[in-house]
Amino acid sequence: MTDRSFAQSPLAALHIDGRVADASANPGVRLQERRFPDLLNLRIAVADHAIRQAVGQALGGVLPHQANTTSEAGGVVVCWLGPDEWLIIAPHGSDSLAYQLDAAIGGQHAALTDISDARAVIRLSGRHAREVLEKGCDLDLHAKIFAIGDCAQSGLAQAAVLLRRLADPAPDETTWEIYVERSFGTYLWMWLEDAALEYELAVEISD
Amino acid sequence: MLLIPCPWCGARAEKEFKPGGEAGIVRPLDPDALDDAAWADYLFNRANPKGWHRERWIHALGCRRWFNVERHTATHEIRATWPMGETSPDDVERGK
Amino acid sequence: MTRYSALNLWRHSRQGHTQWPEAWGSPEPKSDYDVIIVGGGGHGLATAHYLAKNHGITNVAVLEKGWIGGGNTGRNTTILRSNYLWDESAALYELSLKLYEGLSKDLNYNIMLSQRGVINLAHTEHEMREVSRRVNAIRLNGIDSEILTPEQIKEMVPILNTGPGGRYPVLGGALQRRGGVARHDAVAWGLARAADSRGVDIIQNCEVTGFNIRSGQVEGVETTLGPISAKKVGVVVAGHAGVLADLAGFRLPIESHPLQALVSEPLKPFFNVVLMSGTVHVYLSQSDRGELVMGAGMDTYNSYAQRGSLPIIEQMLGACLELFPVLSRLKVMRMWGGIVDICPDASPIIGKTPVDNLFFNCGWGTGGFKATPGSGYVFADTIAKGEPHALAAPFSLDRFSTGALIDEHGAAAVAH
Amino acid sequence: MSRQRFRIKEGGKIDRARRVKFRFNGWNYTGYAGDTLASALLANGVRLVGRSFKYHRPRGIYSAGPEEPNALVQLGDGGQTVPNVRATMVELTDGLSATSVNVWPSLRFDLLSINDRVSHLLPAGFYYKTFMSPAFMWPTYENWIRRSAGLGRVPEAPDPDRYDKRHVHCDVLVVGGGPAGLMAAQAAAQAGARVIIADERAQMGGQLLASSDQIGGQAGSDWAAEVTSDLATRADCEVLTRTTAALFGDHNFVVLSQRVTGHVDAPEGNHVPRERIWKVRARQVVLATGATERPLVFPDNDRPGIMLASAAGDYVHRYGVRPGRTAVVAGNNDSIYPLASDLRAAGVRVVALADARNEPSPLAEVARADGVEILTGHAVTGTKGRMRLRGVSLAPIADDGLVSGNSARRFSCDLLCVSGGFSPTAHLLSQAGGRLTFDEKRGCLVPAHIPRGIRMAGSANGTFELAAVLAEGEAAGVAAAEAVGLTTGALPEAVVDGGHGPGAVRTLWKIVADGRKTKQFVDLHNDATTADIALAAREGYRSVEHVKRYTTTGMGPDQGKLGNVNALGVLADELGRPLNDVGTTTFRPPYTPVTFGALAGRDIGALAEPVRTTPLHAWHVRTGAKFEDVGQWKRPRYYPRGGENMAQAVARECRHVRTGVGLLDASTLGKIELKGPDVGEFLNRIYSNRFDNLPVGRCRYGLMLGEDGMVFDDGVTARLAENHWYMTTTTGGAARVHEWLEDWLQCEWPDLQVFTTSVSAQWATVTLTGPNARHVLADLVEDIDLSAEKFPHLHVREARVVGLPARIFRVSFTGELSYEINVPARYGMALWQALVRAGERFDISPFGIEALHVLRAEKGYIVVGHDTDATVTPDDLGMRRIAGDKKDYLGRRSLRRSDTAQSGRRQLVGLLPEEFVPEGAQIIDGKKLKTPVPMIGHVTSSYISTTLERPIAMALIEDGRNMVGERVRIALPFDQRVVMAEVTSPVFYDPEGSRLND
Repeated sequence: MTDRSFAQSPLAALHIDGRVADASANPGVRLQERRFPDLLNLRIAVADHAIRQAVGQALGGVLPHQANTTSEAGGVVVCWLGPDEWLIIAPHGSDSLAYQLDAAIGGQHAALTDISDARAVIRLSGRHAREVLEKGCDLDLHAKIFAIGDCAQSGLAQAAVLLRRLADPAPDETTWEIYVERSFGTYLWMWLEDAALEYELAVEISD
Repeated sequence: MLLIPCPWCGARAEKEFKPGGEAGIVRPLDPDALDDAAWADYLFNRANPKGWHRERWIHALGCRRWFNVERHTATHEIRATWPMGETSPDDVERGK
Repeated sequence: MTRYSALNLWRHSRQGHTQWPEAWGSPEPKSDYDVIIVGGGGHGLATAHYLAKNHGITNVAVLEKGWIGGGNTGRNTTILRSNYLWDESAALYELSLKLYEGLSKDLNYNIMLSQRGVINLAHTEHEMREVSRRVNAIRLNGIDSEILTPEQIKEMVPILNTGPGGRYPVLGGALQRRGGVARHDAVAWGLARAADSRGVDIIQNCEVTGFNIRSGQVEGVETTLGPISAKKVGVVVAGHAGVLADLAGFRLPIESHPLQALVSEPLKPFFNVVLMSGTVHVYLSQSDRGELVMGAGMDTYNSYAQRGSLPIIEQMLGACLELFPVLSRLKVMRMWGGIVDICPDASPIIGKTPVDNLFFNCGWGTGGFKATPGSGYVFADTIAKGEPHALAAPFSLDRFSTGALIDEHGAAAVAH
Repeated sequence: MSRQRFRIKEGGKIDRARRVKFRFNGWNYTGYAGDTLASALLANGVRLVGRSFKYHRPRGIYSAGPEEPNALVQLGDGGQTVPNVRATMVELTDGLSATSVNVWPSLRFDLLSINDRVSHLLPAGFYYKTFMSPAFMWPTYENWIRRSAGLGRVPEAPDPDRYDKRHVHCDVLVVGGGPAGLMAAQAAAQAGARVIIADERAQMGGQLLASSDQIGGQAGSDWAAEVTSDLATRADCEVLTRTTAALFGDHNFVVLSQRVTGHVDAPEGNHVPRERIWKVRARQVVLATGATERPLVFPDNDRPGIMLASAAGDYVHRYGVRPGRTAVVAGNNDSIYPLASDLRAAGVRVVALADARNEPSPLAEVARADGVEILTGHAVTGTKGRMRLRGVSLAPIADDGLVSGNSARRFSCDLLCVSGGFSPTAHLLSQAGGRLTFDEKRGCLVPAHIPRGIRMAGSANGTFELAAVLAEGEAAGVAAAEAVGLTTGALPEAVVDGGHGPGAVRTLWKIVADGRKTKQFVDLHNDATTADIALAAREGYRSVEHVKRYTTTGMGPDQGKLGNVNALGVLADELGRPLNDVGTTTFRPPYTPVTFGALAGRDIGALAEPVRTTPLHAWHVRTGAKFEDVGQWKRPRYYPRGGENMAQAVARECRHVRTGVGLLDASTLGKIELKGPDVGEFLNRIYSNRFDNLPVGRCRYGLMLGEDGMVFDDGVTARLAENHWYMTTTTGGAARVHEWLEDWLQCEWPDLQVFTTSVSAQWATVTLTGPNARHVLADLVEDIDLSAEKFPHLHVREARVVGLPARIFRVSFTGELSYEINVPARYGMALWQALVRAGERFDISPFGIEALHVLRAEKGYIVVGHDTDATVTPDDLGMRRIAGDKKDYLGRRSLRRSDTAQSGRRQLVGLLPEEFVPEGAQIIDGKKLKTPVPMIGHVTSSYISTTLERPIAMALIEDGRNMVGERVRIALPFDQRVVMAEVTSPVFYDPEGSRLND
């Protein structure tokens, strides 16, 4: 295990913690970097039900087969990315998960790839969180259409993203996680700050 | 701006997609057997109808799957989309 | 033909301008012509004009399905230049620019040629390298072209954002001083009037619905006004070449795409060159009426609808404001799309087809307007003699079989 | 400061408690909150507001809405000035300042009004007929034309304001907040639909705000306010005022443009956008866009004081303004009768009402009872007054529009209200692909084809009577809701009082007044007259598009909202054909002009395009690196020390690599993992060379070709395990190559068991290169033996470097011993700093891509896109050996085409020029620089080689490989000279490769 203190998050250059001080008292939007989740990209051929089942079991449930949905078990979230592709999101340090999944695949044709360092993850919440996303994203984010637990890949501003809707923190608030290619992270954060300005913005300490 | 029904993800905005030209162009199994003109036909010549057109699109910002689209090139109406390798709903109906 | 001149304008003003003759006639089609030109756009009308003028062939009909000049001739951003990389293209476009330089006089119709200079910006080292290669080649081909420093560009275009910290720094650019703009409608109308005066029949609202082909040889066309026979048929239908080829029974290496453009509300003169930037996909000039005329990238899918997608426009205006921040409060007055025929190598196809005596001139992509008289000149020659004009020969259809493509992707204002 | 002499004592939707000060052409005025600039000017008695485009004729306020052709002003100063704003659409704010456009030196004394005097020399298209000789004078003429054209001025400073965009989705979008739109929105919302209703004005209500019509016993405007507030309280209903639907795109995509600030009660705050674009994707659209009143075309129909009848009603009812003291009302339909009464009620003396129809209207009684003189079968045949209207002539009109006899009667007045009937506002329908047809009875173009998913309601549909309008609106809302699967009950029936509509219209396209040198304007904005249209038709410009372009009718900022239909009618008369044969022009978006800034949104400045940076970026910045833009990436170009310039820094960096050790951030390389049993076979097809025989632990350079045989990317691919491969691509090719692979896997070879996953961002890549590279790395690496025997060139190892999990590739792009060390991106900085520390004793130096280019050029290594363009084959690059002929691969067949296979193509060679030559310089055939000069190739790369202490270059030259040893000429056309160069192999340095194999 490498010393975590060496590690730099994708948004390290922004010195996000230094921005916390400027926070508005009554923010309509809150931004936060989610640092170092474990991310595994998984691919299994559409017809390979057996492997899919085995991997699903190893994850403590089933792989979501419905487009743009997620499943969650034991703190591990699996997002549907495509008919043969998933993103597994686990808390930092879930190293054994990859071994378990490898074992479940057992040398058959599938691809499990660690992409924990390939994404910046931004959490966006608040009364106006949805409006901020709507400024740069074509998806229909209405609560009835994009339900809690849903996910979707799309474009946000000029970046490709995976959006995931988390539980509402308050009755009139929504929370979203945005996964974006690491090198676009700084750009997207700056964009979100700019888009959120009219609603008053608070930057929160990264978790 | 088109609204394209991805066979997997449902209707999404055109911005998420990229077109790939005429559908159903199959790479010759034995390119050496073709003369230059036949090879050029595969390589460059394309149906370019003003009307219904079968074409390939990829849901580039979504599930990254290629699929087929039948679209009218004058009205932009989309009649059907179906996954790569499957038969179009139209052809299924006609028993092709 | 009544000559157009200031004196005649004054004379006619005394009769309240009620005695001006028709600029061109509206004849019924004859049953038979030496040559039928399908397509009454700039290229088709230029072909007819040069058939009559250079080759004495006047038993010619131009068949136009709508109104002349109504296709891409009337929908482009009117830019003229001949700064192409490869010898073959440079020769063709330079012929065209030279013809443009004498066209108002030749046609006795003011096409409002304005040689105010065309600047291509370079924003990266890679683009500077391309600029250098292109300008060197163009100069050696005897065509005017210069490399500009950012300071020189700033002097010519003071409102250009060349400050530090710009997302798209201006590292330099290329300038063709003889490049510029012309009034697009006037080009079509002037050519029509000149061709008409030499006896060419210009027949509008006459759509070609088929070709009469016997033993591999074209003998005429079917139209909405009935069949018309002809010894030779030349097809010049930008945007619809694929459709006509289909009627003639062959396929072309062409896809038709929408290319969008827009104009702003009219403003007092503030911008006196044509400016293009390939990196950020925008090109613009200010018309004599004061409108800013702008073009952008091409929509990437096949379409015959004369409209495109909003993201192209949004991207173009973002790029425009990055280059010219002071234009932010201007307004888009009108936007539209033209249909452009795109060849794999971004060069046109001129010449023979698999059908004898049937000639095609197509695939001009985004560059058709600037080629109008040159295209007509070499196409008329090709039709008249039955063999490609020397400047047209490299652009024959068989280059797609031999592989002798003329890759001009870098030459367009927009990367395809 | 003048008093508001024309303000009515009571009434209007303005807030009389709030006075607003403003300036116009340097004079101070006051108005009220709720005024537009136009209404406030009228309230102050200002009639002359602008000059026309071509003849610079005096013009006044003609309308009360977005169709305004005359009252265009320049708003504000400096960076916040806005050109060409319609005074009718500007809401008055305190301190607002406006000036007339296109006047010089002043509005009253405009020198270019000379154009009006010489207008006989300036008919439509006059410029096509003249200015041709002498040719050298044309630029002077052109300059004169340009300066007299144009309207407002471009701002002098960048725009300080913000603009915003938002995507929204809804079940039903209702465009237009008049009676039909409000009913439609109400019906759809009641069914539970997600509804957006947008109206371009400050308040919902449309014509209800400009009339005395009643609904359900209350004033129409009160009814509208009630419905609006009900809609606004619903959760899934968005009510947008000051919001114009500008563009109707494919599949019910509608662009709305909202003015967020610029009015009295605008939201406050620094970050509030000035305008917001709403990009609406609606399942159903109801177009309740209303109708625009048509002007009448008669001699001198453009004087200040002439306005649309509906506009006069608007000013009276909405703004409490009397648009004049003494009025004549003229029209061809019923709408002028209630107006006459309304004007009277407002204190305007109505001296005459001219109804072009011969049959008296049933509504005439009220007006007559009010003492208005009613002249049936009469029309306006002339007007008087230059800077403002002084009087009009009314005369009986025959069926063909001819003035019958000398029976004109003159009336003194300062206001003439005209109504030529109503044109449904069908711009959006037309943009959506709908079609119109002329309805003789209703005297207007009505929808004939309505595309699916769109419904028309109210006067936009040619339905003008208020009761019918409301019913149609409701029906449209219900139908739209049902179309998205919702059911709805009926709304309570609304009883209507008033709202008669125009009744039967007598279409009268123009007044034929013979022998008079007056102008009859069809397009007020562009000064196009009936004579212009007649001239166009006479000269053969008969297609409606030709007429439009020849006369410029409809091409001004008002998009022909007022003039287009009249122009069609005049043309139809001229050609003697029915209007439907003449056809209509296509309405191009936007419906009203939209700001550049709004459409650009926040994609400007620092956010114009993403700036992509590597995990090491902060270090480069700290160290003072100079960056180069490579696509969206910022890559260090060089790292100057002290006062070094680029050449000095690059030379030093090169020396470090050749003699010591250097460090390069190569993180931008594309990286793709490939897994599966068929990867070897797949790569065989993708790359020109063979890969299936690559042993585990090895890597190999490969060329990728398009199917046209041309090189499009290159890179090194490693086999990490039997079924696990790792491909690298060029920086620019990363996304393209991944898409290329997936394209072939998904569409052509789905039988191949291969998965690809992009890991470009997963790994930070650091290249450690130079003779001392091994020594530096040896201190940090665990687990593996770095010796040349155990870890030779073109091998890959997994190891730990400073405790970090790493993949190390022995590949070299510099020609020196090199290690490409990959670690998870989060540790990139830790690795880099460790290498810098460990390298200190070897005087390690970071180097940028400029030095890298010099080093690779010394070795003859190509950069795709730099030494190649889209015309270069492997053989052209001298790489035939890695374009084998044994197996099939993408592009292979194309290499056999007759032209592609011929000898003597342009081939890559090295050059030893006598002095440095610029990249892009052409190599010429022959000695002379007399144009055209035959060219045989060009310089692709050119550097001063520090190692060789001389300039070197790479070039593509015709038959170049057969010219090795010969001397060629490189042209420098700007200096009118040539530089000689010797053709060599492109490998200048260490051709045996002993250093990289070390």
